[in-house]
Amino acid sequence: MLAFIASTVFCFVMWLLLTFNGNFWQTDELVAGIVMACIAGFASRKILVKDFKLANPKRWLFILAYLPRFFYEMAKANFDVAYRVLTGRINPGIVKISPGLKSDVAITTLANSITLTPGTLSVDVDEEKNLYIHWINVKEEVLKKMPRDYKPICSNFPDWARRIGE
Amino acid sequence: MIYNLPFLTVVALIAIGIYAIIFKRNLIKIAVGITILESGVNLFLITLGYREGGVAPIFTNLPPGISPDQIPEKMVLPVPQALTLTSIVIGVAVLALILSFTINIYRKYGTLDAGKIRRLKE
Amino acid sequence: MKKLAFIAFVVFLFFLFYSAYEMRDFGNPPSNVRETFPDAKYKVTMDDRIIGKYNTTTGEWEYGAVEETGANNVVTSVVFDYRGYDTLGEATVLFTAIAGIMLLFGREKK
Amino acid sequence: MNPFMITLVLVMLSIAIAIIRVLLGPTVPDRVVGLDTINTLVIASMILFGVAKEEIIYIDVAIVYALLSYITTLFIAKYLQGGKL
Amino acid sequence: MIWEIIYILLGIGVAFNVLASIGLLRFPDVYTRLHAGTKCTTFGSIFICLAAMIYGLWKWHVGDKQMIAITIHTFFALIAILLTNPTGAHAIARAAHRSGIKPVKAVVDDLEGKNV
Amino acid sequence: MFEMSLFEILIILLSVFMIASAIIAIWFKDLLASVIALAVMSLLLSLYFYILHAPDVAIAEAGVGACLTTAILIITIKATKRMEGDEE
Amino acid sequence: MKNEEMNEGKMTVIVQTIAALLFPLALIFSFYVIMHGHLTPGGGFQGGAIGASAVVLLIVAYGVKHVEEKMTEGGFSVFESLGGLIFVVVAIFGLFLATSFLANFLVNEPIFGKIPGWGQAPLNSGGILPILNIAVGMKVIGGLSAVVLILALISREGEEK
Repeated sequence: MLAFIASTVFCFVMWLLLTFNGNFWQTDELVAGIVMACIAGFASRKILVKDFKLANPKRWLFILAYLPRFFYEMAKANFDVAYRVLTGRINPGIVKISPGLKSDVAITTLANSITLTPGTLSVDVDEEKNLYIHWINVKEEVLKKMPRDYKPICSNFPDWARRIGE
Repeated sequence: MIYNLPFLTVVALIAIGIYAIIFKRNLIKIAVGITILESGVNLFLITLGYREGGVAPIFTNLPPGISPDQIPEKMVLPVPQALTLTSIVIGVAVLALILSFTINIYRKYGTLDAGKIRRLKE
Repeated sequence: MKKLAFIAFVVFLFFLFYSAYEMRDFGNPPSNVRETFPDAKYKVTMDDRIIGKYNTTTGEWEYGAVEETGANNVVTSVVFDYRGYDTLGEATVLFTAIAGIMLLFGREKK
Repeated sequence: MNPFMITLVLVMLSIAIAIIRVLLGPTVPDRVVGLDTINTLVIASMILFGVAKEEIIYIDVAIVYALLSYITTLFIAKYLQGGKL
Repeated sequence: MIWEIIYILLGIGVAFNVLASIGLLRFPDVYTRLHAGTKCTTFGSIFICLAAMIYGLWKWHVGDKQMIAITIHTFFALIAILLTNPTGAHAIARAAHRSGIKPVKAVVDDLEGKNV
Repeated sequence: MFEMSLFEILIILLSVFMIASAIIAIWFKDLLASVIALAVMSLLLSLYFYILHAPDVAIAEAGVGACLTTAILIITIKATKRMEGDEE
Repeated sequence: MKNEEMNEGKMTVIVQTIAALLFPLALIFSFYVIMHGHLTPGGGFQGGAIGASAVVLLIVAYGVKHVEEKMTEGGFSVFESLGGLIFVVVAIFGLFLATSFLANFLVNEPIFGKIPGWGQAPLNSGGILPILNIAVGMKVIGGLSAVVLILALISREGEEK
């Protein structure tokens, strides 16, 4: 029941955003929105809502604080790729890191952030939630010890993902 | 203005589709050819209805340059669009039917070659 | 047999290109709204009749899809109102396709 | 002259290069990468054309593509990685 | 003033898009091509969407009330791009590795032999 | 005036791309690559509809061509076999 | 290591999470397109195709078996037939209440039949067009989802043999 209400609220907010056209919403739009959001929320209640961790407003603040840093890393990533496109200097490899994250949301956030940040691309994830990363510029000091240190690969994104998702 | 290049595009698409239907022997390739042919026909209908410098035939949120006075000569023709709309959904239904028959033929004869299937029947 | 098919294909291709060459110019559909619309009503093509005309002095629609069906999207009013039978036939085709697939594979499942 | 239209033509040129990758790509994943790139570029060009013509209602098409084009990629990836559907 | 901002944003966006396709052409194997294709097109599309959003906001500010819808709908498209693009890249990379494509010139491959 | 000529350039480029991807789709022996080229063609066809001011048809082509056609074709290839031509 | 999971046909946890987030988004967008079919580009066909694509997204991310436990193709077929029934019933109402089959009998009536002016329009305009849109939308969602579901099931059964 709580899951149904949560997904309905999500769908209704999406409907309101989609139908906004400069003025306040008319009554017919609101009524149709509530009906449609109920149907969509009923259809997606078991898939969308697995736990209520993201209902905590603290996590939303973390996401907001995370966005500027993420965007900065992304800009750096693009100049990195531009450099490599123009010079063709690559030194690739696939490395394994163990960030120690448990929840699905956290590992998804981490993997998608890794894909969009400098020189890294998440290739696979196994059952213990270890990530396999294709790294375009492998540094020598990481290769020495086997449980890899994730600091040089994806600076402190696992900490952010832990704060957001767990 | 570009004389009638979109019609030539339509002709090229239809020719490619018919080439695939006639000369290819793989059934899935024939289905791909049918899809291309259908795309060409859809594009032909839409191209017939295009009017130079027109807007879409929708009165909600028109662009600011259009005044109500000049509407009938500023709009793209709506009837070909409606026909195309019907055609697209029919196309995907027919494609699904073709492909399900293809799966069935493969199960029965073990091949996708149109010529061999005809020979197996005798 | 294959040679015959090839000859037929080339003839058909020639026919297609010739028809594309003889086609009217792109972007000028044959409708002369401004001259014929207010006076001679029967000369107007179907599309102009459907798009209609807006009377700026009274602020209302004179004729056309918006006045007759009340929908702002002319394509939807063509699909469901003027050409409603087409849509019914399309729904029948969809239903028949699904019925065909279910007849083909229905026994096999389970 | 509208800056959005000029940008649109430039984006079309990069679509051309991606089509060359679809043509050349030695393996199927290479071609899928080209398809994925073309997806994003087409979304961008749809937004650009809608803004250039100031048609608000046109942006909906771009949303549809942004939501759905990913399913094609997933299907091909699922075929390639083997296993059952 | 507003047009200069839009010019700069559009310039950055189209530069990264062209760069992405050039990288797609130049890199040697599928993983590095994914680097170019995913990162650069996402980044370029973000800037193009930002230009569109700023244009809509400016029109709204000037007095065209309904143009705010351009901003919101473009924002939707942007969110969808940001969610789907890296996930698609991940799916392709995983499928490529499972179908047996080795990374070219790899110095290390931890994933090798772990699957299939 | 210059904008109209940009529009013409757009239409010419799109026509060339569509014909190229259709030829690619017919030419490949690998059916999976052929389906990918077909998806590219459907994408460009939707963009063509879009710039010819038919957003209704563009949405329909987007929804059908972006996932349903490719999904059905790939399911069929998975149920049958991948390569054209030589028999097993 | 992951053989059981591969047999179930699931993709990785990242794809599943994003699919779970995108499914309600695609569904609500599909309803938006269907409901606003007479105002903005869209309508029954387009919204139905988008909704069916949302179901296809679930099929590809979670596997056919997992989806088939929740919604069977018989259910989709019933849904589709319901849409067709609504369409025909509304059309026959036009025959009885107004002049002909499929006549737009609700236009100019107080609830649904407002004729919009220039520019913006309310949602409750268009006579019977919104109802027909919803009917066709149900039909297309049910039909195309059922097609893809049946084909995927058949492909899977064929591999097991």
